Amino acid sequence: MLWGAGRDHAVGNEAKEPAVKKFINDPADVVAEALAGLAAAHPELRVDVTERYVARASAPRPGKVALVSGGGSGHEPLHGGFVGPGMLDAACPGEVFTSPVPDQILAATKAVDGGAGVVHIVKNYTGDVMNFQLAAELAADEGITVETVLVDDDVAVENSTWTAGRRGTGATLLVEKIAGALAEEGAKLGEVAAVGREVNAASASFAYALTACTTPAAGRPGFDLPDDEIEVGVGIHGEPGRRREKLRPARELVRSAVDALLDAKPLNPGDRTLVLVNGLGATPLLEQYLVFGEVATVLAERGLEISRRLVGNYVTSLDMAGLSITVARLTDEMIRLWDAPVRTPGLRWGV
Amino acid sequence: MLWGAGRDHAVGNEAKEPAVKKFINDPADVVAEALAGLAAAHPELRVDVTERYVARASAPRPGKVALVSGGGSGHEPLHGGFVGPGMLDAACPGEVFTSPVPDQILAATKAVDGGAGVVHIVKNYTGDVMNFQLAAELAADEGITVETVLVDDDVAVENSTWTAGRRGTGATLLVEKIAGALAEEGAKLGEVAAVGREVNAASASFAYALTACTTPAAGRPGFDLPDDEIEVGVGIHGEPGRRREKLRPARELVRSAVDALLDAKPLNPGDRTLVLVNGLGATPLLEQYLVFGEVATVLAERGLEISRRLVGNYVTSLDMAGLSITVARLTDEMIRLWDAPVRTPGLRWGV
Amino acid sequence: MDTTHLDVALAVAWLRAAAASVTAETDQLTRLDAAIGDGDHGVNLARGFTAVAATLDGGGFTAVGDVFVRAGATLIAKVGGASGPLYGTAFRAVGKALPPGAASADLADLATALHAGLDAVRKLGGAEPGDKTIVDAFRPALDAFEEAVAGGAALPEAAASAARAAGEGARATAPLTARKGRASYLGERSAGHQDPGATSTWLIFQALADVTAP
Amino acid sequence: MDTTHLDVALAVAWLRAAAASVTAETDQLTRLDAAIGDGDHGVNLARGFTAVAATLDGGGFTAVGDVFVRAGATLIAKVGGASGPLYGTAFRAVGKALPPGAASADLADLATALHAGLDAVRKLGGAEPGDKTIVDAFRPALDAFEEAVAGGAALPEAAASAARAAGEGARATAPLTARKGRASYLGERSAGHQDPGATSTWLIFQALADVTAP
Ligand SMILES: Nc1ncnc2c1ncn2[C@@H]1O[C@H](COP(=O)(O)OP(=O)(O)O)[C@@H](O)[C@H]1O
Ligand SMILES: Nc1ncnc2c1ncn2[C@@H]1O[C@H](COP(=O)(O)OP(=O)(O)O)[C@@H](O)[C@H]1O
Ligand SMILES: [Mg+2]
Ligand SMILES: [Mg+2]
Ligand SMILES: [Mg+2]
Ligand SMILES: [Mg+2]
Repeated sequence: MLWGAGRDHAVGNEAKEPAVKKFINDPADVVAEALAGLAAAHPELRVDVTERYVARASAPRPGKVALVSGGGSGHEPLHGGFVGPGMLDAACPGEVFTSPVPDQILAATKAVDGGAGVVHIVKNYTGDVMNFQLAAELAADEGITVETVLVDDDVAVENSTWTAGRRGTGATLLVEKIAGALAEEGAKLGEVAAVGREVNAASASFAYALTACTTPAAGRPGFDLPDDEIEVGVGIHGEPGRRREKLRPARELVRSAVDALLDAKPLNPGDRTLVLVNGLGATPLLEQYLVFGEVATVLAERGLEISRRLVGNYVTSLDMAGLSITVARLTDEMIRLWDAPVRTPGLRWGV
Repeated sequence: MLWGAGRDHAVGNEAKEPAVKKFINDPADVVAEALAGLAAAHPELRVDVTERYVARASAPRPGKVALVSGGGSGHEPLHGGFVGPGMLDAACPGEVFTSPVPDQILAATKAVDGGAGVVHIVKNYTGDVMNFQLAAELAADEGITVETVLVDDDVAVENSTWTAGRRGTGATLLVEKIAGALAEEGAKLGEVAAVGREVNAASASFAYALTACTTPAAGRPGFDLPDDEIEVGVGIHGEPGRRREKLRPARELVRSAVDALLDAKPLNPGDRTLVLVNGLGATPLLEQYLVFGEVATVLAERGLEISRRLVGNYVTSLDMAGLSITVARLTDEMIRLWDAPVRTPGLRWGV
Repeated sequence: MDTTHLDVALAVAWLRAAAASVTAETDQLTRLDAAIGDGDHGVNLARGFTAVAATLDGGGFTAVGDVFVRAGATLIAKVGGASGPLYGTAFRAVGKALPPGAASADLADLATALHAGLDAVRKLGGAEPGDKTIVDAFRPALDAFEEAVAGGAALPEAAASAARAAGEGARATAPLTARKGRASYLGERSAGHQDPGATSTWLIFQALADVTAP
Repeated sequence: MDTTHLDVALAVAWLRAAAASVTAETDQLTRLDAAIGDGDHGVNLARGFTAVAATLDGGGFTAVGDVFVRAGATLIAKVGGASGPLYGTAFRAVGKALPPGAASADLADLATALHAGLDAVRKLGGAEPGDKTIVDAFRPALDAFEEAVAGGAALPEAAASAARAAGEGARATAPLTARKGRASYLGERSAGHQDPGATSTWLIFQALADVTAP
């Protein structure tokens, strides 16, 4: 038996699976067809369905540092929905939950390079890191300077040289917004990358899942969860979390999550924070606001100020019922850049 | 047996239900606690948790026609998320899927009346209509002139004097945005109500569901759906649809929906339209964009122009996997008002 | 107990019993509503009648009509949905139709008042018999009550008769296709399910039968 | 068949067999990945190796090394995820380590080239043996291949031996706790599940055994 332990694996032909219950056509075409829809919906974006990238229609802007991000699809609006003035110059969507390939990242990088260098914003997953690294090498061959900002804010994962390290989750939005605002002002490559790294270092995230999500290719939930159990410390790729626990009231879950965040990245009374309560896909906004209220209560008890906040589905995991809480310590400069105008399909203010 | 047909109903004590799998505390407190969270997240709103309404912090504005809407909770961001400059002056959230009560609507109406009259935007459900009607009578007693705009855009329901008539769904957002923009400009009560009615008359919606949703009170999905079947012609309250059908590719579902829309409200080649592809809660944005692409293809075949578009979760039904498609025929004036600045938690541009 | 009149104490007892009954049956009402509506009828009425019971505790009523007016106003203020205004308006109409200021009502007065209640439901909701609504339990209950009273029955007997008729009316809604309320959106799919509102109407009449039972 | 050399035709046949195998086993690989990763490994490799097979059809290779370089480049361009760069870089390294321009490679050359492939995986991914990755099948396969060749075995026998060792290595990943890749996020929960990447490495070595089997 070469198909080993863990589940019962019958090799070979199996009963035909039922159709995947999603609003799609052929599961293999989901990303391309969704990109076509994005193109139809957003004339202000240039969507290259063949090369698989989304760029501002106006890119490149000579002299402006360009921001390129990307990752597997299934996290929408991240990343394609964050392309536009004040945020990204381009995004590379991979297949669902699969990092983009180097050619694609290179094509996007070349499409938006304005001669001032390109910042790659990369969530810390083995695949993303390797593909962006290969792309950066290819870009260097073509004379484009690339700085990489790695996002690894998920404190559910231990940060050890013996693991793949912490995952990039909710803080990606913060890095893209704040670094994007600085780039828009005409800052230099190193400065833009530096503020991105600073935001990442100042951010911590923690997530819970009530259900698994279903990828179009698999057609069934990635794991089964009893009615009264939740996954604690999940990422955004439908993988199980660090552990399974009994369901508890939102009040208690929030308290545990905030403890985990502050244990990993301690804050001091009086610190100003940005709080992102982020739905992973199937969690109603009603619950997200309820959770935000609980977070506000707990942070107030600790003497922390919530200076900026965001509630909604921003960094999602397809149709997972779950949510992540991100707390970032803010500087004056970060607040200024957060408040700067942004005009993207997924995040918009000030313009 | 007084508990009649349809399901097996054991009267009296039953086995204790498992805890409701949601990010909540006591199910009875969901709406109040979510409102507390909304208040914490949006200092620009005045949230009265006791009287149960959400208003602009700056309301009332003397001389401005005020817009008040409301309905059951569970449709977020509708309606509380659409309070702000350019859209609603106040919203009244009822219990989950339960229309608000007259006192609450009256309190909101009084809170935002600037002396120029108040428009009630009411989705056509028996409960909503009756409660808003009672509230309008109470408001009249206090000397406030109320005009009611009834929204009934859902063409899945036959419009007959022998039924409760068509439901109000996706077009509610359009009515609130466009009438809200006109009110912001200082138009009179009758004008604001008239444009709202015009938008409703020009709009048609149709929805599919892949799963039922789960209310906090019930704790289990409202209906069961086999793996390969969908509900066709659903509303936004978790009720089953007009009929059940086999799952089909998105391409075909979109074609049937557009047929239904254009049968009910015919359009002519060259007409300009607004298309809203609206997720009901658990449908990933990836699928919503894919569907938007299919809608664009079909409308192009019919010679219709998509002049404005919106894709996302705007008028939801808790955690239902499903989506609605709304097509509205636009006039120059509607386009101008649609483009006008709006600044609310759920919809924002131009400011 | 005076079996020919409804006084303040009995009116309060009736509404308390109704509150206990809809609360005990919350899940069942909700299930019926989940099948052809939005699954909130049980929770709606439990919330509303619990508030009614609480407001009656303060009591101090001298007129029996005021009990129902207060109950109706409370239902309107607390229930929402379709059933809140309908039941609320019905109870207010019942209360207002009872002899003003009277400490108790005789059975003819009560029949007249219940009639006013049914009329209020029909006026506000526009439902005809057979539309699969509250009316389909309320109307036969009222008919049975009037018939019993006309035949010289005392309150316990008339109430029991009304409750029986309400139950039969509620059950008879099962095969109907709804033409009012949310269930009407389902078209023919609403047939085969008992109407939640007609069922709660039965519970309310049954509560009167229970508190007057000898 | 010349059982002492790998020529262009055999290299192409190997990669085609690998493509057929990962395609046939897509669901199984995906299931393994769903348990401790994100459930895309099967689809990733099926997409990648199908593209490899397609690109080899155009053919016209004169040097056996070029077959692997092309295959590696195609995997890098089509797979994404962790396995795309890892397998892609590995095949490129294999191809580049084969004698430049040579139409075929002897078994010593092949062993050296496979060694370069493993080194490339380890350099790019940083995984140690026992980390529950591709390395845990690749390394024993290479050891077995080298041992067989050193013992004078011909290609069929060496390939069969390598495939057997890869399979054992893959199975042996089940009890391990992952320290690299997505599975590492699960901590100890990753134990008890066979590693998808090690399993696909076995499929690839098994494909070589299959196409060389007498
Ligand atoms: N127009 C109407 N006239 C009489 N009764 C109605 C009418 N519409 C609805 N109902 C009753 O209301 C019941 C549903 O009440 P409820 O679930 O509390 O409100 P909602 O439908 O707003 O969720 C239905 O079962 C029906 O008996
Ligand atoms: N650092 C690494 N070194 C070697 N192999 C790795 C490494 N990280 C992951 N892998 C392999 O990749 C496999 C997962 O591949 P795949 O599912 O295609 O990519 P992803 O994890 O990005 O979804 C794992 O089962 C493991 O064998
Ligand atoms: Mg992946
Ligand atoms: Mg309701
Ligand atoms: Mg209901
Ligand atoms: Mg994977």
